[in-house]
Amino acid sequence: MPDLLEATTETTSLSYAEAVNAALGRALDEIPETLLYGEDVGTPGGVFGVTRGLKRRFGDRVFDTPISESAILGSAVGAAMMGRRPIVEIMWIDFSLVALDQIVNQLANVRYINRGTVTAPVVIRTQQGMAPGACAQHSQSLEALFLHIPGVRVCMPRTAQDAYDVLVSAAYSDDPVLVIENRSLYHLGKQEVVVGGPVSPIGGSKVRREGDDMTVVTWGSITERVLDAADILGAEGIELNVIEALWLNPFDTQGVIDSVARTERLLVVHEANLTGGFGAEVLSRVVESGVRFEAPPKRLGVEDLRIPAAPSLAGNLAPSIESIVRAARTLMR
Amino acid sequence: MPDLLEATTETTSLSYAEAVNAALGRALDEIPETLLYGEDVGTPGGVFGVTRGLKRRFGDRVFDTPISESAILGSAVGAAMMGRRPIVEIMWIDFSLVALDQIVNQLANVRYINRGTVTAPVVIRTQQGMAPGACAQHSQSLEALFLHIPGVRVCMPRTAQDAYDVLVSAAYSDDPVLVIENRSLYHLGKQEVVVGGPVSPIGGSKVRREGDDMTVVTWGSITERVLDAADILGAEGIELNVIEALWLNPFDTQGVIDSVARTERLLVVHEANLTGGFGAEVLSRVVESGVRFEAPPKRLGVEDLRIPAAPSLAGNLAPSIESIVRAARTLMR
Amino acid sequence: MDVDQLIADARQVARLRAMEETIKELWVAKEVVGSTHLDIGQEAVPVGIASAIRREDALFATYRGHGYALARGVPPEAMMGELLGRASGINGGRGGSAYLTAPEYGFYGENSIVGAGAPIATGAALAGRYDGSGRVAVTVFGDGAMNQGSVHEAMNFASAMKLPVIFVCVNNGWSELTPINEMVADPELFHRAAAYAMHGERIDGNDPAVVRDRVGDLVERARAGEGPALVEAMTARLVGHYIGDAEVYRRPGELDRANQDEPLVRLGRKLAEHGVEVDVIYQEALAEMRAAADAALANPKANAATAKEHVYA
Amino acid sequence: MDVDQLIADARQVARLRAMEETIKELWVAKEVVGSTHLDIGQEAVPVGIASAIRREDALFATYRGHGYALARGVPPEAMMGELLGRASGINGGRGGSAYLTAPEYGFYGENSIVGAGAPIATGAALAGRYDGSGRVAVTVFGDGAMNQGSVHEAMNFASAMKLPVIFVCVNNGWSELTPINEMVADPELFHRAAAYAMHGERIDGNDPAVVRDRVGDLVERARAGEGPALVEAMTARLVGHYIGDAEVYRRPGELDRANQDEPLVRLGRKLAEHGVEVDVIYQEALAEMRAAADAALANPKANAATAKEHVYA
Ligand SMILES: Cc1ncc(C[n+]2csc(CCOP(=O)(O)OP(=O)(O)O)c2C)c(N)n1
Ligand SMILES: Cc1ncc(C[n+]2csc(CCOP(=O)(O)OP(=O)(O)O)c2C)c(N)n1
Ligand SMILES: [Mg+2]
Ligand SMILES: [Mg+2]
Repeated sequence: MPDLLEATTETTSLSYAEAVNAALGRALDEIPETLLYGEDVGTPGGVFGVTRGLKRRFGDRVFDTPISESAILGSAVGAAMMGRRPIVEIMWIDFSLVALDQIVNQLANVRYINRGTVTAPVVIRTQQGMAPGACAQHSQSLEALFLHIPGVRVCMPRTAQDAYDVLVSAAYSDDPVLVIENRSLYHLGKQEVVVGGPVSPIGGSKVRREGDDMTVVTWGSITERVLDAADILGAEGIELNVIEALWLNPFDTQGVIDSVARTERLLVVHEANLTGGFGAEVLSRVVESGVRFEAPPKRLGVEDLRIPAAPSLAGNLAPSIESIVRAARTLMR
Repeated sequence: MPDLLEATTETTSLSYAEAVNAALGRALDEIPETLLYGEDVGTPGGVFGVTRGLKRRFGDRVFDTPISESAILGSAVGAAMMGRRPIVEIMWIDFSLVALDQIVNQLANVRYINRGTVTAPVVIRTQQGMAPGACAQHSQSLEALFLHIPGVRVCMPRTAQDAYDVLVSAAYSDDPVLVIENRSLYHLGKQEVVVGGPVSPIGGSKVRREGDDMTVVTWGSITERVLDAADILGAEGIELNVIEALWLNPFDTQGVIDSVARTERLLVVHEANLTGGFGAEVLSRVVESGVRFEAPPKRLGVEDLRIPAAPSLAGNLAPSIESIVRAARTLMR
Repeated sequence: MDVDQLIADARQVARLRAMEETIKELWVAKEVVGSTHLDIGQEAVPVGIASAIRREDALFATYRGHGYALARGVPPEAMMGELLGRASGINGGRGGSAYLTAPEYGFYGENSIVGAGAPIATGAALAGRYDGSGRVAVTVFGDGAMNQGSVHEAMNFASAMKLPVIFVCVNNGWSELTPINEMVADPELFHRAAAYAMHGERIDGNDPAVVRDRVGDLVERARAGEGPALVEAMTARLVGHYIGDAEVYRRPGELDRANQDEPLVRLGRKLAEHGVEVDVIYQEALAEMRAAADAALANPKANAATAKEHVYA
Repeated sequence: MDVDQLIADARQVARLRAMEETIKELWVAKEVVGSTHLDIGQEAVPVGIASAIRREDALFATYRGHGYALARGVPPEAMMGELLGRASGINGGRGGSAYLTAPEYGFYGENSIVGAGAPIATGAALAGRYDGSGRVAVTVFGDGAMNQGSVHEAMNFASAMKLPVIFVCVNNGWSELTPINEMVADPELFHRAAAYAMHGERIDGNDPAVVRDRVGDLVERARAGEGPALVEAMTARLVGHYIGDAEVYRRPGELDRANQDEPLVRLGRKLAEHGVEVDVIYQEALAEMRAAADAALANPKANAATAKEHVYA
């Protein structure tokens, strides 16, 4: 990591998409080895407009590719082994499944087999999540698949600031990093974002609300619902300690355990399917630590379903503000 | 499911590979819609010899394919939608990653989108696990990936009898089923196997050892080590209740909870990586049930690693008899 | 050509067009939500194919597949219902715009994963080997899909096994926002058929009669056991990749010629020679589709309580 | 041809052969464990390629890749150590027989996933666009790999971007236990290059000089910016797919001609004309490899305590 501690910072008003764009621009600017490519990423500026203007600014280092996820990911592995630092886009996390080999069997092994002498610092940007009308092939939350794969870091930013920060950290990291964004967040409106400044190492979580009654661990866009639920519960005198796990690998296990040690209650909320979701891992780590519980910990997620397109069908499948409130109340009993 | 309750049974001496072969032969024999195909599966009888003789017996319904996992799996989905019942082989579970889309985004959705009017009863046979000298791309235990995918059943037989039984059940099931075998078990020697007889519905676990002191849940070949550890602990007066989860989806949650309600201790042991492994799911379900624990439950698995080829490096990465004994003793304190 | 056939084709093209235009209106009105990909300008392909294949044949399309379903015979109201998330939709709202399916009409579905339908169609053809149906499978995908590994695997598999699959590549020049010609070294995509010793040809994809004739020939050839084929149907997408696409990537005037060459305008010119006004046909179709939309809108939304059914047997 | 060159080629082919034979002995002795794929009979390909490329070029192979590493310059003892699971192995035992790598020698590794090396090599070539190295990437895979989606994607990607990648398909007639000719409609696999508007040719894969000349030409052509190429090198695997393969799938006498046409026998015939005995060269090579094996065996096994290092930075 270069000495950027003295880099100047600036606060500016950016949408989530613009914050991602700013981070990409910074990486391309500061790290000459950075490449940026993927389907529609170059000239058109991305199907969600996230990479707009970057090709004009950085020329050949930013380009479009065929619809060939294995070639995109595989070439990123090869280019990284030769010293480039590719940032590639997989337009939807669902599409990673046509080329998962290149992540799991290839990318994740490079450093290990080479005992660190050759590495593959690839950043894979993707996005996931439900959205009204989206079909079963465009709605999955698949972070758990990647979190079972040693060798690949995973993060899931929700705020514009976090989107900027994690991507800059990822670009500077020597580990492969999967950054899971969310298309519903890209154009929600402007937020104040501090750009520039020192590069944080990867990892870490954020306490979004202080509280002593219950620890709630969550990540991704559903954090909004957790915070809304926390407001409702706060009005009832139930104070949640809401931890947003910005980084899922590495995961801030100690931060969560410390919180539960205080609250003695744990709720984990995610948008992914419940069975085999990362919530199980969080719950297990805390329970294994031997910390005391006042009530059995609990997970909320989608109840192991394919996702239907119709909003009336899909609308209530992910944890809602109400279901979070209900679960929390039950835990308090 | 046809009326086979009166089918005659026979006890015979079979290796695990032969038991799989017998189940395949039975499916091809009894269910005219069955097809059997994959790389080297037909004429050569499979790279592990598992499908030997079936092409000769069943002709065109058994055949070899190009090295094209997407075409193998995708064609199985299409053929199944038209009324066939394909049993296809993916030679190593690691190779499923070049074509995971066809399982997760395609196969798993057929019944759901069609509201049951069209289904895709595909059986995918594969095998996994560590073996001396096997490289990082041929050593993974990836069941957790599939267990996070609603719509696909998953089982993992260890004994020759179970290999026969689960495969027959899978062939008769109207759900897609992933059968995860283990190449280390194929040719270990003969076991008594009851063939023929009624077809069990999918699902279920087996209590391999009765005991009151601790519940141990495990699956796959590592069950052998758990049972060896149980012998050692038994000699010390620690009696393990060993549950082998033959079927992981559907999982016998209630059976495990009932056992823990009695033993008040839980250890889950698997060969997969610890983080995000299905052990987390098992632990979470039991803990969420609110059952009482005398000691915090615990998981054992590989410590989140890529798998090196050298036996001296890989030999001690999966839970060993010793590490299981140690973990159990710690839980008893 | 026979004027009755011209009229029949125009009617079908008009129905597909009117359905898409109606869907667009519903989308603008926020009744249809989410990514919606219209086939406007490309209707000759589904119309031609649907009139070339038999009841027992299996048709597979992409997210841009509303017209394929309609051409196969799915009632407009069931289509509209599906896009509107109604219980009365062809899949009760589960498929939606981009993943609907209608096996009872020989339409084995849209697919929202680029290229994924090709291996599945290959399996449908494979099944025909055993079930005596004589089925031919037709799988339709875009130019961009030619670069996806699964399409390659499917073509080789089908050709090595001589399976009756017709691979129809609808070349509209664009893969989302990127021109196909920059993503391949040889833009004549049908040349790739030779890699699999498979018949390949490029056809005018804006004329339903051409599509019917050529696809029909190849379908019957495949049915006769002579193996698969690749057809590259040249056409243009006259609208955005999805509704709402700002189309910033278009060169100025890019669509001028295409707008004169599109199936409905072309059929209109031919019909005019016979004194038939295509606009009358179109207005009729539009009325049909708007009525279907109204009927669908009057139906109840898909019932949330049913969302968890049918994951397993 | 110059006798010195013949001798040099024979020496390299003999070294690769002797290494494989020694590995086989070690496997029978249970010193090497697990799936081990020998390149016996196919050595002219690695020898020819390695002598055609430059230091800065990047070579990628498959699990049948021991010879590629050796030809690139990896010391025999480091190879043996790797297969024997020694700390002194080129990857300290982490790669093993089927996944070893030696970037410091321009060998970017074996790969045990069929076809997966092709996109990675494409990325190595892509990197050359930016780093001024002039690097050409050469990726080697088998006939069976031609049917894998990732190889298709890599070829299209490389050709569309005119990247300097040479795709070398080693056609030994078999994909594990299945004959390639039954898995494709056109067994002349180099024809597939045309699908990508890429140069393709079939060459004699049993003659190091032919391989060197043809691959050399294409490598320099690629380096000059004229894009990728596909070379189909015809050869025969004289042994099982892996050690222990019973080879039940062979037709009787199948290898009779191949045994007369294999690189070492061929070179032996040519050298005999110059009065040089190839067996002397082979015995020398065998002595070198056995000494390397002995040296490796004397080294300590890879230390279990290190197994958890280097998963992350
Ligand atoms: C495997 C995969 N990669 C990427 C996408 C995103 N995507 C959806 S449509 C599309 C463009 C497809 O272009 P083409 O095949 O020409 O079809 P068209 O949209 O023009 O009909 C892309 C890249 C996807 N759905 N699936
Ligand atoms: C994706 C994938 N599918 C299947 C396999 C199993 N497999 C290993 S080698 C092989 C045959 C490859 O044949 P070919 O490409 O001709 O190479 P050869 O072994 O003849 O050198 C197969 C099917 C694999 N390793 N990876
Ligand atoms: Mg297109
Ligand atoms: Mg071969």
